Amino acid sequence: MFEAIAFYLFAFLTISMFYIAVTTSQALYALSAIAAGMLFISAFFFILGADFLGAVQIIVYSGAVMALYAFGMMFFDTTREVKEKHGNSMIVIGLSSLAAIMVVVIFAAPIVSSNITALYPVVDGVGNTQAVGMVLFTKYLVPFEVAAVMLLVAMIAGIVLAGKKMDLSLTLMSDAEIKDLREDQNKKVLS
Amino acid sequence: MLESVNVSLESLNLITLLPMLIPVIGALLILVIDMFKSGQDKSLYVMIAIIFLFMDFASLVDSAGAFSQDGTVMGVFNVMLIDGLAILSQFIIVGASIVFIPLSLTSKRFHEFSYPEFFALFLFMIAGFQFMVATDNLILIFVGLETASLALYTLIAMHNRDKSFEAAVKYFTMGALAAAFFSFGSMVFYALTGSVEINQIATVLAGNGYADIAYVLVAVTFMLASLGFKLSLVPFHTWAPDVYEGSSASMAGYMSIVPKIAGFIVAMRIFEFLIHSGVEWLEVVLYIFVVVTMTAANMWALVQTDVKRMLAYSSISHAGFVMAAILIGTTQSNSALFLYWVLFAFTNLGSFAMLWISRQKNIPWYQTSDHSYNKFAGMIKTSPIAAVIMALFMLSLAGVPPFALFWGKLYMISSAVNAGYNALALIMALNSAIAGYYYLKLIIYMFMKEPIVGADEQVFTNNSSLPLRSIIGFAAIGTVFAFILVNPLLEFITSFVYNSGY
Amino acid sequence: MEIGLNHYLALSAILFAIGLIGVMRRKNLLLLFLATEILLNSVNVAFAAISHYYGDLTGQMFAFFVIAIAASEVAVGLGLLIVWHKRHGNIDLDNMSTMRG
Amino acid sequence: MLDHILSILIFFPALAAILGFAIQKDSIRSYGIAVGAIEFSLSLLLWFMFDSNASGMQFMEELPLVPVFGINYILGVDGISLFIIILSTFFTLIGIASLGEMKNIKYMIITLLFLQMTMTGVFAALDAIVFYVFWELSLVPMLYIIGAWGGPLRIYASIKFFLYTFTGSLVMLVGMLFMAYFYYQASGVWSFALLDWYRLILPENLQLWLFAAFFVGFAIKVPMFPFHTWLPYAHGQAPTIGSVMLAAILLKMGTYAFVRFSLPLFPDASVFYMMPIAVLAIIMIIYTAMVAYAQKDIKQVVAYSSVSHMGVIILGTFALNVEGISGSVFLMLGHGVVAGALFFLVGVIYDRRHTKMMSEFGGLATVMPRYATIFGIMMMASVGLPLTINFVGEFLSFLGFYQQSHILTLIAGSGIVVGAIYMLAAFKKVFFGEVTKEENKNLPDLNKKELIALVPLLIISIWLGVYPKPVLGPINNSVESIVQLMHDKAITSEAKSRIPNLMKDVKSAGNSEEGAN
Amino acid sequence: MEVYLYIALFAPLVGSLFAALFTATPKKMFTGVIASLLIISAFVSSTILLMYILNGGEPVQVEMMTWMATGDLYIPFGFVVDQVSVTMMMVVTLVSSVVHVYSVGYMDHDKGFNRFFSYLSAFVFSMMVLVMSDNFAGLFIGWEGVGLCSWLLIGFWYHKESATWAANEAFIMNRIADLGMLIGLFLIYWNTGTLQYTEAFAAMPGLDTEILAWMGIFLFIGAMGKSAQFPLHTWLADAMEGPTPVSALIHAATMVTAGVYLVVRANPLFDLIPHVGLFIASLGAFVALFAASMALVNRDMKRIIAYSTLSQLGYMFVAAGLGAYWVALFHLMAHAFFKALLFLGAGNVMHAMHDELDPFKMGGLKKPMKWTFIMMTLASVALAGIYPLAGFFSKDLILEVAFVDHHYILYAVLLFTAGLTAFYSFRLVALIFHGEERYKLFGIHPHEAYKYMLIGMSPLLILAIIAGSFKMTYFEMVTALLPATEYHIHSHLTFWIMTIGTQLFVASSIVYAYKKYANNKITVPDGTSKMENSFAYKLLFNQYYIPYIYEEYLVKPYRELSTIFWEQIDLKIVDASVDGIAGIVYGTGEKTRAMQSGNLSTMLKWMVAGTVGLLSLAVVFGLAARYSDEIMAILSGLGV
Repeated sequence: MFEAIAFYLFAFLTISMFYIAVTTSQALYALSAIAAGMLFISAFFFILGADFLGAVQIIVYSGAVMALYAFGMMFFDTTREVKEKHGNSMIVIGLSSLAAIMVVVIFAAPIVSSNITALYPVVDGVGNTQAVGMVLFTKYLVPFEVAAVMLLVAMIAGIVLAGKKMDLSLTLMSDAEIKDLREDQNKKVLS
Repeated sequence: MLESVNVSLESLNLITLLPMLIPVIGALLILVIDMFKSGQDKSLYVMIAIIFLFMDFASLVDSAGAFSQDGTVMGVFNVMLIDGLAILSQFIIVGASIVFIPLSLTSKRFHEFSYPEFFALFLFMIAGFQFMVATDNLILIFVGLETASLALYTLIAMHNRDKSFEAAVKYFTMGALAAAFFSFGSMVFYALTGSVEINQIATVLAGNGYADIAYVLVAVTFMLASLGFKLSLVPFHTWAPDVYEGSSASMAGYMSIVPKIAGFIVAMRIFEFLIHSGVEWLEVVLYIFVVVTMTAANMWALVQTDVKRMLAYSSISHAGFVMAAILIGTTQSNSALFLYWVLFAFTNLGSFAMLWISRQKNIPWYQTSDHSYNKFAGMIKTSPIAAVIMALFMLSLAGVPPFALFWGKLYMISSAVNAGYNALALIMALNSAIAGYYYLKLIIYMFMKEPIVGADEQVFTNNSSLPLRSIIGFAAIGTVFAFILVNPLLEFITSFVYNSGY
Repeated sequence: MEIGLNHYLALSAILFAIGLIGVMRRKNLLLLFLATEILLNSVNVAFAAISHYYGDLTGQMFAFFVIAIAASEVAVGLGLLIVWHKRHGNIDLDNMSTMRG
Repeated sequence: MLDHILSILIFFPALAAILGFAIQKDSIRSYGIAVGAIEFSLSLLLWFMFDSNASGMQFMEELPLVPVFGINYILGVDGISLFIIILSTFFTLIGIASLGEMKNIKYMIITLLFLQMTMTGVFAALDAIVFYVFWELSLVPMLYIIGAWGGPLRIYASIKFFLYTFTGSLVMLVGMLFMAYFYYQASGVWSFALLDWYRLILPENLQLWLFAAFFVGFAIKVPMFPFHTWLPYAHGQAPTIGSVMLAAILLKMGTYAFVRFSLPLFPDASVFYMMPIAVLAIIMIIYTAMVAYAQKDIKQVVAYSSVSHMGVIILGTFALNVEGISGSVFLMLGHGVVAGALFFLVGVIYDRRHTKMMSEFGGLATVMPRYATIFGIMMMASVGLPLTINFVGEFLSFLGFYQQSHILTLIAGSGIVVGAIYMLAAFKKVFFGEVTKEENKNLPDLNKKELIALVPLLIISIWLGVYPKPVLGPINNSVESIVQLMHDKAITSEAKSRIPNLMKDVKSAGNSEEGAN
Repeated sequence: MEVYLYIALFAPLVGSLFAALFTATPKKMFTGVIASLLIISAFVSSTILLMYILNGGEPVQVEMMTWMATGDLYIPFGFVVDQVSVTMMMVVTLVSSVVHVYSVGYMDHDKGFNRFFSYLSAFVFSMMVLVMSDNFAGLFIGWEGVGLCSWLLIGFWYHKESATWAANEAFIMNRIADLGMLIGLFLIYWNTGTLQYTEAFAAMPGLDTEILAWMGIFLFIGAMGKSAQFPLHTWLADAMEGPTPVSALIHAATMVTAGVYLVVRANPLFDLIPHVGLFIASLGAFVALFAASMALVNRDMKRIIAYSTLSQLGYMFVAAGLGAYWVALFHLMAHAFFKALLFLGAGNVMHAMHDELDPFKMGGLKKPMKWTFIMMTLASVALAGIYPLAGFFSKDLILEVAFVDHHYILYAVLLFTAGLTAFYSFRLVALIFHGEERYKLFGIHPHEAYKYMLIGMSPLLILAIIAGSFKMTYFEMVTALLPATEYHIHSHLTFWIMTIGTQLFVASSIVYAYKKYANNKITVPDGTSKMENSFAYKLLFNQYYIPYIYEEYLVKPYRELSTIFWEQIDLKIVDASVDGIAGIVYGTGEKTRAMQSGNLSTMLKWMVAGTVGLLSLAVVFGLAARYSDEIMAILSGLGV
């Protein structure tokens, strides 16, 4: 019973938060709504016993990601009302609700083959974090490492793209201009 | 309490990771070199990248040898899956990358090549693609895919002009949506089977006789949307022309080959077993996708005024053509996919490289875009050899024998014929005929029109340098003498595909 | 009333649909990226639920990697937006259609 | 050397063409003539070494190309292909020799040499894929010739030519793949070798489909009504040499392919489609002859006359007996010579006046008597006067088809009447009457270069009209073997009865054997 | 003997080629002389061969070389000199020798002198091939060859529009007939397996009569074209545009009789199908009358003679059709002599009158052109069939044949025609040579032709007079090959009544003609006289409006239909549909490229839309699969 109440409550909250996030014209509202929605989602994780995931959700999502977004928002100066030209919103609403209805119709049906044998079962008496760690560093070691590479890629990408060097474009400069530039900057910027 | 895990090192089969690790190490090496002494010339990084890619290639040859002896190998807690498909596709990925990377040694300077990070990201991207094809675990596929994609978005943006940013943003945004689709699709598969390994999924689904067909279809739908984006199937293709136009010609050529073969491998792994299990829905849907993608992309290519954009649409059309292999799903068709893609790689890299050497920094008055058709008017008069080579690539793309792509088309259509897809075979043939028109258009501009008065005669080789010319020469030789290549390739590919159970 | 897996799946689908609304409706790229986060989050909910009901950790693993991916995407996406914003002073995608046809 | 003479014939001009890039512009003509002469002598050597009494393939060469998929480089000639090859080398030679002054003559000669390669390849190939390779490849030089040296509509014409033919041949390719697949099913081995396919007996309904697939490719090439509309454009816009090669050799690829592929592979389908195709052929003969009559441009007259004559060739081919097929093969040569010569002749006045409108001329017989004489003789050859090369072919074609249908032959035969009408009318407009136009009064008569091209053609068209035996003999032998093959392969009783059995002596023995089986 | 055969055959060819060498050069007298000498040598050879045959020699047969051989077909260049062909050879070489000699003078001032002899000799060669061939294919070579030469010679003065038009008309009409001939050949080949005369004829009696009838009909269609039988007759009159020696040689003596020769040569065939023969005879009789009627009022000297030729050809076909092949051949021979003479005479007149053709503008020419007058008069007498000239023996014989075979209608027609013949012949003679010298009005000073031309003509004159006396020799010779039917009217009384009656009838026609036209009152008609306005006159003068009908209802529609085929069907339907398909493909691309708006939001929408579309398909399919049992139940409940 408690579970049901919690489910419906948080379901209502996340849905409304996310709905606000996609409809409001105030960027700040949207950001706050998303952050709140993510927190509520972590609540689901805790309900479902995925404690580790819940913690990660709060730290990474509500913390790091949202902080990044907030920073971006300030950088882009979108704190005030966002003016967006909306075309035919019927298409948007129509497509989305159609998608939702379709999927829900399917998902309303129980999965017939529900006697699934768990490959990496949740072991009683073991903390979720510990269990997750166990699986993560055995079975999912490779994806984990690849994810590390991915984060490295993302970091490099972020640095490169946001870096100062992107401010002038060699692609658009003629050979003579590049030559001048090299002399000016003493081969600092360019290789 | 958890039991401690005892794993022997042999059972991990870490050697399976070697091909992916090499480029990662290479990338790190580049970063480290840059850290110690920045401001090195790009040729250093190009050579480092090539060396590592060759090492990668060598390790692939090694695993190919191992595969032909022992068959499919699983590794590292059965996450890695080194089967024939993985090896073949990695050959294409690494091979095409080796051919691609010297294209950065242009005579003109472009922004991205001034970054060592460009080459590091490039190698990371290759590793990402390699991971993507060398596993049947959806998680690893996803992570590999994202690694590669994020690197790719950056590489495109690093060209550093408005169009390339626009291209990168478009690609990125749609890619994010596609990633969401992928995860949703995986989720439904997981909900159905409790597993995210394709083999396991197939086993479970077969075990219960596809009782939850509706769920399966939802999962397939989202997977199709996601992979359709990667493979640029209509209507998920809309990024392709813009991204090709926005990125540099060499990058566009690369994008038309490598990400797609990775996508095809994943698609093959996911859809093949469904097709064989008699999911008629998928068969019908794929049929529609194949036909619509081929035909519509051809029609749009007809009306383009820019050669690179035309080639973008033509790449979409080729992807649709090759998608037929997955629909047909026989050993022959899957072999045809690889054969086609190898030959397509030669031709398409060659033709994009031709665009690349004719790249100017400033667009003169008579051109509306980087490579608008009238730029090439009368090329035979000013640079005959370049014109002949370009024509060669166009003819090959059109499927005129005996140039490379003809053999691919031949084998592909033959596989359709053999599997009883008669109408499909005919549609494929007729589409080749439609495609003939736009390839011909370029030939007509080059050979039959007069040069524009006042045009720079050197424009066609503006950007050329020895490495570029060598690459083009290599591609041209490959295109012309493909008929020698076809037989060994076909034998090799067929045995690998067959032994992988596809 | 027992809350079953289907409930969570339905919730996930609805959240996903909301995300789709956002993706299609938003013209401001930053807000559009926010919408993609919703999409990924909705999937995470479902993964956690399935993991719970099947007693299997794989779902949590997947969700974990999805979060990692989402974080990486933010870094790259924001990087792109910054470059664009430096040049054009806006991040409205309607200003981003020089290539067409 | 003799073992590989066909390969040499094919690749020598290509190699020479590549080397030709290095030749200085002023010397290229001599180079081209030298190469053409060597090629022509090689083809004559081929004829000399050819065993006229054998009916099978000679000078066979085989080289694996894609053996996994049954594609091999197989070459060979029999009496049917031998002479078309010789004709093609001959036309290349005189074509190059007679080239007038034009821009980029170097590229023109190089292109012609490439074209020579593809033409020889098509006629010497005995593997379907190799055949297809050369078949498609031949489009490219032709595309360039029309598109780069043509008239005002050259680009439209060249694209139309290329795409139309390309589309048709892709359908044909699908047919070939089906054929290979059926062969694979029957024998368990992949093969595209024609001689292997000859041994395959297909059920009738498959034959019908495959025949149709091949037909599309061939019919567009021929070109048969209603697929013929690319031809007037191509001819109308092409430079003289382009029209000559197109009419003389390239069109023959289609009819040759009918004899080489459609008939022996699908005997029952050939019989089944005989009448519809004959009707199409009759439409070609009469309808296009009438269209030719309505033309105002002399080159278009000759172009449409080509279509009309190709109709006769088709009719002869689908007579499905030795007389008809031999006749049609001979007519291929005849039409090649005559149409080629006519296009050369039209080119002569075009070079002088830069117009092809008949109304611009008149009374040329007075001004250019030698030209008028040669034109007249060639016109009479085209009309099919006895003792000219075309008569032999037309006579035999009609004669052959008469066995199959009397009434259709009678209708088709009216081609000799309507053919005479447009030709004579055109001749009258151009050559007879008073010279009215001032520009025409001082036109120079044929010069040496033009005579080099025309006189040999003149001699051939009379020589082979009077004494066709050296050519007709080998053709006959090969055609007999094809007809016998068709008879043996035919499964329906109608086909058996329509296609004559040439082994009359062993007929009864064969029948009893069949009965025993 | 074979040497003579080859000389007879190839001497004209040599002459032709020799003359052809000089076509581009100005007139050279020696080309004419050498060509004439070569023709004469052919004549001498023919005479030697004739003597040989007359002396009972075996027919000479040679096979020079293979022409076509494929499948079962074997056609050699084979030649035979037998009784029939030697007769034809004599006629051909003799007349052509005369014409050659004559032409040397006639073409004296023409620029195309050399060319003329080249053509003329080529014609003789073709004609020799035609008559000497021992198979149908060889016959066809000659058949087409003479057609070609006829085209060249009619259009000899190619700057004249009318000449080239007539040449084309002649060629095309002949082609129509040749098609029939060709079909006849095919029929013979597929039914007898050969085209050799002897073997084919030997095989024929074993064939179905219907097939034989078709063979006969098709061969006769061929003959109709060459011999200008109705309805393919219009070209002959128009062919008079050619130089007059050509008309004499080709359109009177030799080529037009090829049709008769064909029927005679194919007598074993036509003997087997008498009903076809009867048809031929009837058509011949009709043409005889029909052509004669047109000659009555014509005002063109050469055309009158041409119609007369046509009429006489009708006579020959009557004989041939009724099985009297030797009679037909005999009339052919006799006719060749006097008709050629008549033409050559007309040529003299034309020369004298500066190419004036209207006899009404002449008159009284007998004084300046005495010899021509004599020759033409005698030739006309021979044509009219007055005893003892050639025409009497040959033409009266045909009347007898018709009578003896009880075809009285034919007989009556022919008899009547004989009267007409006499009338128009002498109308012409009277108008040209008698009466007032009307030519003076036009300022012409006529003069007699060259001496050697007249001498050259003399052999024809002699033969026109005495040819009848060879009748028995001839009969004995040819009946070795042809059916030797003798046509004797058993009752002597009937015979004499008929003969004398005919002679009287003819003579009175002559007298009438003279009376009407030889007086001094004749003026150049101006279209006002009552006769000229009568319907019958107009009908005849306009050749029964047949050329008009052909022009209106055949030529014009053909031309219009051609234009429609080209402009409406070829360009607007066939070609337009091809371009249309290409246009549709291209247009679809052009219209749908808007999908790529370049706006990211649109792109995302497309992606979502694609997914949702797939999803709906999935749901439909999934639900259908899930509830398949229920759906089946409902459907079966509905009675589906």
